[in-house]
Amino acid sequence: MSWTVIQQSLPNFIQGFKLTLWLSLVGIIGAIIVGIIASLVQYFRVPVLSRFFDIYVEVARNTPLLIQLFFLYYAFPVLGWKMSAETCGIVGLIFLGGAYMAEGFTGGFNGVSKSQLDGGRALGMSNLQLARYVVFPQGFALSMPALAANVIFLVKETSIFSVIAIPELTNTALDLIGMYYQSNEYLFVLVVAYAIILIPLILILNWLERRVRYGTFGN
Amino acid sequence: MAHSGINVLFEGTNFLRLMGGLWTAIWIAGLSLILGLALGTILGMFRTMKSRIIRFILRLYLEFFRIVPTVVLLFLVYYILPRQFNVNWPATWMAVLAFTLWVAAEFSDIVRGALESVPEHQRESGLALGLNQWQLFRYVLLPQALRLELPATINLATRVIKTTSLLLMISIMDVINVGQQIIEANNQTYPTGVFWVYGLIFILYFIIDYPLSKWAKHLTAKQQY
Amino acid sequence: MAEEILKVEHLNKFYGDWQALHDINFSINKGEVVTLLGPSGSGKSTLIRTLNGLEPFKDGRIYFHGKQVDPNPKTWQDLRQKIGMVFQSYDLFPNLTVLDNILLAPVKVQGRDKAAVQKEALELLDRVELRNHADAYPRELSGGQKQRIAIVRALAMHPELMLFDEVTASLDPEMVRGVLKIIKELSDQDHMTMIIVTHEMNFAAKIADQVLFLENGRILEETPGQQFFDHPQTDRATEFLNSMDF
Amino acid sequence: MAEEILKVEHLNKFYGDWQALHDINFSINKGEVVTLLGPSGSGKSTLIRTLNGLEPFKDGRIYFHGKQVDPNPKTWQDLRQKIGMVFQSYDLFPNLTVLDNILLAPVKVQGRDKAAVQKEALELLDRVELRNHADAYPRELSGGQKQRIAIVRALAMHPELMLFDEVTASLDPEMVRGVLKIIKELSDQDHMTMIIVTHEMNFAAKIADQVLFLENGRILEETPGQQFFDHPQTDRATEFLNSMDF
Amino acid sequence: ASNASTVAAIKKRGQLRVAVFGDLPPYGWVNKDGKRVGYDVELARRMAKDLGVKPKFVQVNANNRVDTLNSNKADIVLANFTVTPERKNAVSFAKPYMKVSVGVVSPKNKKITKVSQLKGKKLIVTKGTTAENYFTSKQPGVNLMKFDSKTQQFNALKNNRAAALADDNSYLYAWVKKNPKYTVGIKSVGPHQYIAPAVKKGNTSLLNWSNKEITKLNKEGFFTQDYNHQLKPYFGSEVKPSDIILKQGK
Ligand SMILES: Nc1ncnc2c1ncn2[C@@H]1O[C@H](COP(=O)(O)OP(=O)(O)OP(=O)(O)O)[C@@H](O)[C@H]1O
Ligand SMILES: Nc1ncnc2c1ncn2[C@@H]1O[C@H](COP(=O)(O)OP(=O)(O)OP(=O)(O)O)[C@@H](O)[C@H]1O
Ligand SMILES: [Mg+2]
Ligand SMILES: [Mg+2]
Repeated sequence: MSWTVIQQSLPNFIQGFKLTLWLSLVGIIGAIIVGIIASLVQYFRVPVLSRFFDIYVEVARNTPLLIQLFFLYYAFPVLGWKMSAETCGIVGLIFLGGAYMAEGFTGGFNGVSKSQLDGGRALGMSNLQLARYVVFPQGFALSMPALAANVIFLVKETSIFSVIAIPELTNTALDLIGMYYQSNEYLFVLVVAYAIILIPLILILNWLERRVRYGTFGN
Repeated sequence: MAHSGINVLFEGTNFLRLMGGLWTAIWIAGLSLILGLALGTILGMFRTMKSRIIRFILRLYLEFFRIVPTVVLLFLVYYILPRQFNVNWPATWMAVLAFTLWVAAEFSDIVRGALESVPEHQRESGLALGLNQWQLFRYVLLPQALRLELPATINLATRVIKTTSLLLMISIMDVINVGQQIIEANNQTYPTGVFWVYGLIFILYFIIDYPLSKWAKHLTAKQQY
Repeated sequence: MAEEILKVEHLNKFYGDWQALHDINFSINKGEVVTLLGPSGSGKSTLIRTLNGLEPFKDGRIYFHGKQVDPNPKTWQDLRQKIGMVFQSYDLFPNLTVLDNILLAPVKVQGRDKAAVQKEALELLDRVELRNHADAYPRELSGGQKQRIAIVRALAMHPELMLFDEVTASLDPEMVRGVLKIIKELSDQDHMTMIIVTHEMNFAAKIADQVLFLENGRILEETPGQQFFDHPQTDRATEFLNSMDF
Repeated sequence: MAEEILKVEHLNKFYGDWQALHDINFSINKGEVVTLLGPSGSGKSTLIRTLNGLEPFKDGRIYFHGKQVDPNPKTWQDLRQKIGMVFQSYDLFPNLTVLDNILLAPVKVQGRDKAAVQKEALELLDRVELRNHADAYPRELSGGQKQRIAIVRALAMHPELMLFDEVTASLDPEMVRGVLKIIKELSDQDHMTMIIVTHEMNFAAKIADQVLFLENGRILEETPGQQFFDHPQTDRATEFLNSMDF
Repeated sequence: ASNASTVAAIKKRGQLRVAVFGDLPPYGWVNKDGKRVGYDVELARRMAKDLGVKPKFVQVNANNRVDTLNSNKADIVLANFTVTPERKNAVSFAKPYMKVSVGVVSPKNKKITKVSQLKGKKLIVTKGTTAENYFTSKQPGVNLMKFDSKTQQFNALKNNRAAALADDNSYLYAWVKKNPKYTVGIKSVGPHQYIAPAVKKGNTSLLNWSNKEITKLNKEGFFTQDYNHQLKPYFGSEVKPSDIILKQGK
């Protein structure tokens, strides 16, 4: 293991690091938004739309991101629909992540106990009020563990962006290995870089999960 | 337009070759799952033991696999093992190794969770009947845990299958790699081949994973009577 | 003659193919307390939930103040502001304080003035001896306290009819008394009209103006309160009463 | 003089720094029924669990048949074959049929002949009127049925002492009776030695030879059965008994 | 296991493990019948034959050619591997069997003819190629898009994801013949270089054998045959054998 090799590679890795962070951030926020919309639509069984989201969730969850990206990046242009690599990556991440998030939120919403719903109804709440004051706050808290797991999962999935030439962390490492052949050093930096992103993230998410749970249910 | 391009799939032995590639992915996934589940069960049992050191080490093991993306894991095994440890297996076996260790890590957590979620009073009533620790584990905890963990295990299996799509990164002739060869070889005759080949692979993965995740959902729903 | 608040006619209720309630007929007048008794699974909860629109029904009619209830979600939602209900499960919202639990429906659903409702809520809390818990979260309360809050929460809507479904069934024996006391006061002091499902026979004997005894989804007998406990009309009711004390 | 089965001397039990049981002393003779009464949180469960080794204790001594119990897991595991216990939660193993639930411990732990145990198990099932449910799974049974099976399961070990911790507390009122009837029979017909925690005062009054009244982890009074219910010695016990019926 | 790739070991095993491309017509690829063919592949088969063993192909991408050797996955790389000073530090090259330099291909209607035209524009390369190395170190003003495989890079070019694509001119010639809308606007940038077989550092046994083998094959004109079989059908008229292969015969 050579420190000079590592040092020389740092500027490249920092670029990749920033890109990984940025793409994850945008992808995850997008996925959460899509997930919330999809799960609310599914929860209230909105006609037609909920059917559409059912299909979307199944397709997105049951196919690999890599193939989704290949499709977006290499196959879509054949149909005359072209997006930049970054856009493809983000769209892919949101496509996949939205489905995972939807699953998580749906699980949370369904976990709100029937007696809570009855309690709300018995107070004369409309469906919208029920959603706003009962289902959403409690369901969201219940889905925190799934949400946290999905966030971690999506950050890691950005490593696959490498296949569509987005110079994020993994791509940077592979590229450097291809040019200078110091695979030990580059892979080491790569693992460390992911640890730097993910360890604090895991800790923050754990903390947040406990806070939200406690704030809502007191345990 | 794209309509004629579908024939690229049936040109020569293309379809068979794609199926062969799919088979490679499937047997790697299957074997890794079998090995990983076995190892994961043992590790999961250890993780409910009292020894803090063992629990800590196994926790570290799990967290490592939580942090490192699977692609990176494949590269680690592929590049580092042969050079640092002189392990010199074909890439497919390297993949099996990487996947097995990953599955074992994830599964150990599932097993631990399931063992811990067997209600405390089940453990106590076993004790009250005079069962010893092993009998308690064998007749009470494990059978209940196995039932509880089945959906999560199936979901893990679908993830492993999806992750086989990364095998092309370490030059394994999986379905995507074969697909790329076919796209390249038929570039001129079928300019839209890329659409159909990736489309087929997309559908193939869906056909394998969809029934599995449906099954897992069904089981989960059943468990929440 | 006393004013009729609620009347049920020929009510039949199905779960799928299975009939849970058979031809239910009864009515309740202002200030009256009706107690539903019967073995487990006899349909008491089903009936009381149907009266609050939580369970849909196909056959039969329900009248509220003499006006037939059109069984659609909107009508029920409005009606539920006049019919309060408390359940066995502590159904306070865990993410809101006691006071917010009480204020939510009057303010958001009925659109009443928050300050006014708050003043009233505190008075009600006083009455159930829980004023100093106004800012607590449900998790900080015992089961008995939670049920008392649930009753206050329902009362804050100014209901004309209260429905209680085994509100003491999940409570520690020593907690039961405080909750029942409040319900008794509601009857004695406020002359609240109430339909009560309970397994506390002593309590039922003291409070019931009228007893409906159910079995297998049918009303087996409808008897004035004390009379039911002294001389039940049917053998089944006699047997039931005997089984209730060891 | 009657044979002493169990004796407890100066038992203190801590959860962390907090003392759950204070200087507990009592003994139980063969054929005797001791009932533990007291408000929620007074330490009844803690005490009865300690007697079965489910809770470790530091201070004090427990004697079984006059022999001091060495409080290590192995001793307890052997002893538990002689001390049966039934809990509030239906604790049948959900993955085994009723019969397998009963056979598990006698066959695997005690190593007895399976055919013989099975014959006996079926007789016991007959006695609790559940023979035709031998091949059912716990989930197919009602709560009352499950508790009756749990009692049979403990009896199949041929215990010399039975511990019951609020076995009817989660049951529907009508189910309670069947379970209590069996426990009463165990006392009347089999002269089983038993320690019983219960909130059913009528039942306790009928079955208890001796009552231990606990509060805050202390035995406040130890009084022969009927005497406790007619003339409790302490004010706290009087108050407790009053609170139990409305 | 470090000397598992000596000539003796290969003969004992009965297998020569050769790292080749799988998606690079006409050098190393899999044809419609699923058979490995190409200029490199034909050379591989011949070398195996001369060793008296069977060839076993290990498919690689440009960026894992070195590691395939170092991690003992292959005995020899015959994957259009250009000799560069950096690579010499990592592996041992035998005598070259081909000439090459980096070329740039672009659409005919937006032809790129000078490197200066690429300033600020996107250029496609494959990771671990000499083209990547050259543009990274010598032309920092060009925005590189780096891909893993040849399939991916050419598909990206066809999807107009960049102004041009840089790679070894040797297969750009072949590619434009199949894709007539494109042309090799810059035939050669950077230094003229050579392609040679590579073995793991320290494997002198196989290195010496390969050197002798290449000399022998040059003498008997093997590469002319190989060129005619594998390359000629894929090249347009503008390419001559002498652009690609070294001097043949005595
Ligand atoms: N959602 C439902 N779907 C199908 N059957 C139901 C449903 N809810 C209740 N039942 C059935 O309807 C019958 C009456 O149930 P209900 O809960 O009204 O009884 P209950 O008299 O309130 O009993 P308990 O005293 O145990 O509360 C029971 O047989 C029950 O199994
Ligand atoms: N595992 C534990 N850790 C800490 N404190 C405990 C634990 N188990 C019980 N306690 C405490 O010990 C005290 C006695 O509890 P115990 O369960 O013995 O009461 P109980 O008399 O059985 O009450 P109940 O009638 O509600 O069953 C309570 O204050 C309880 O909170
Ligand atoms: Mg009910
Ligand atoms: Mg207790």
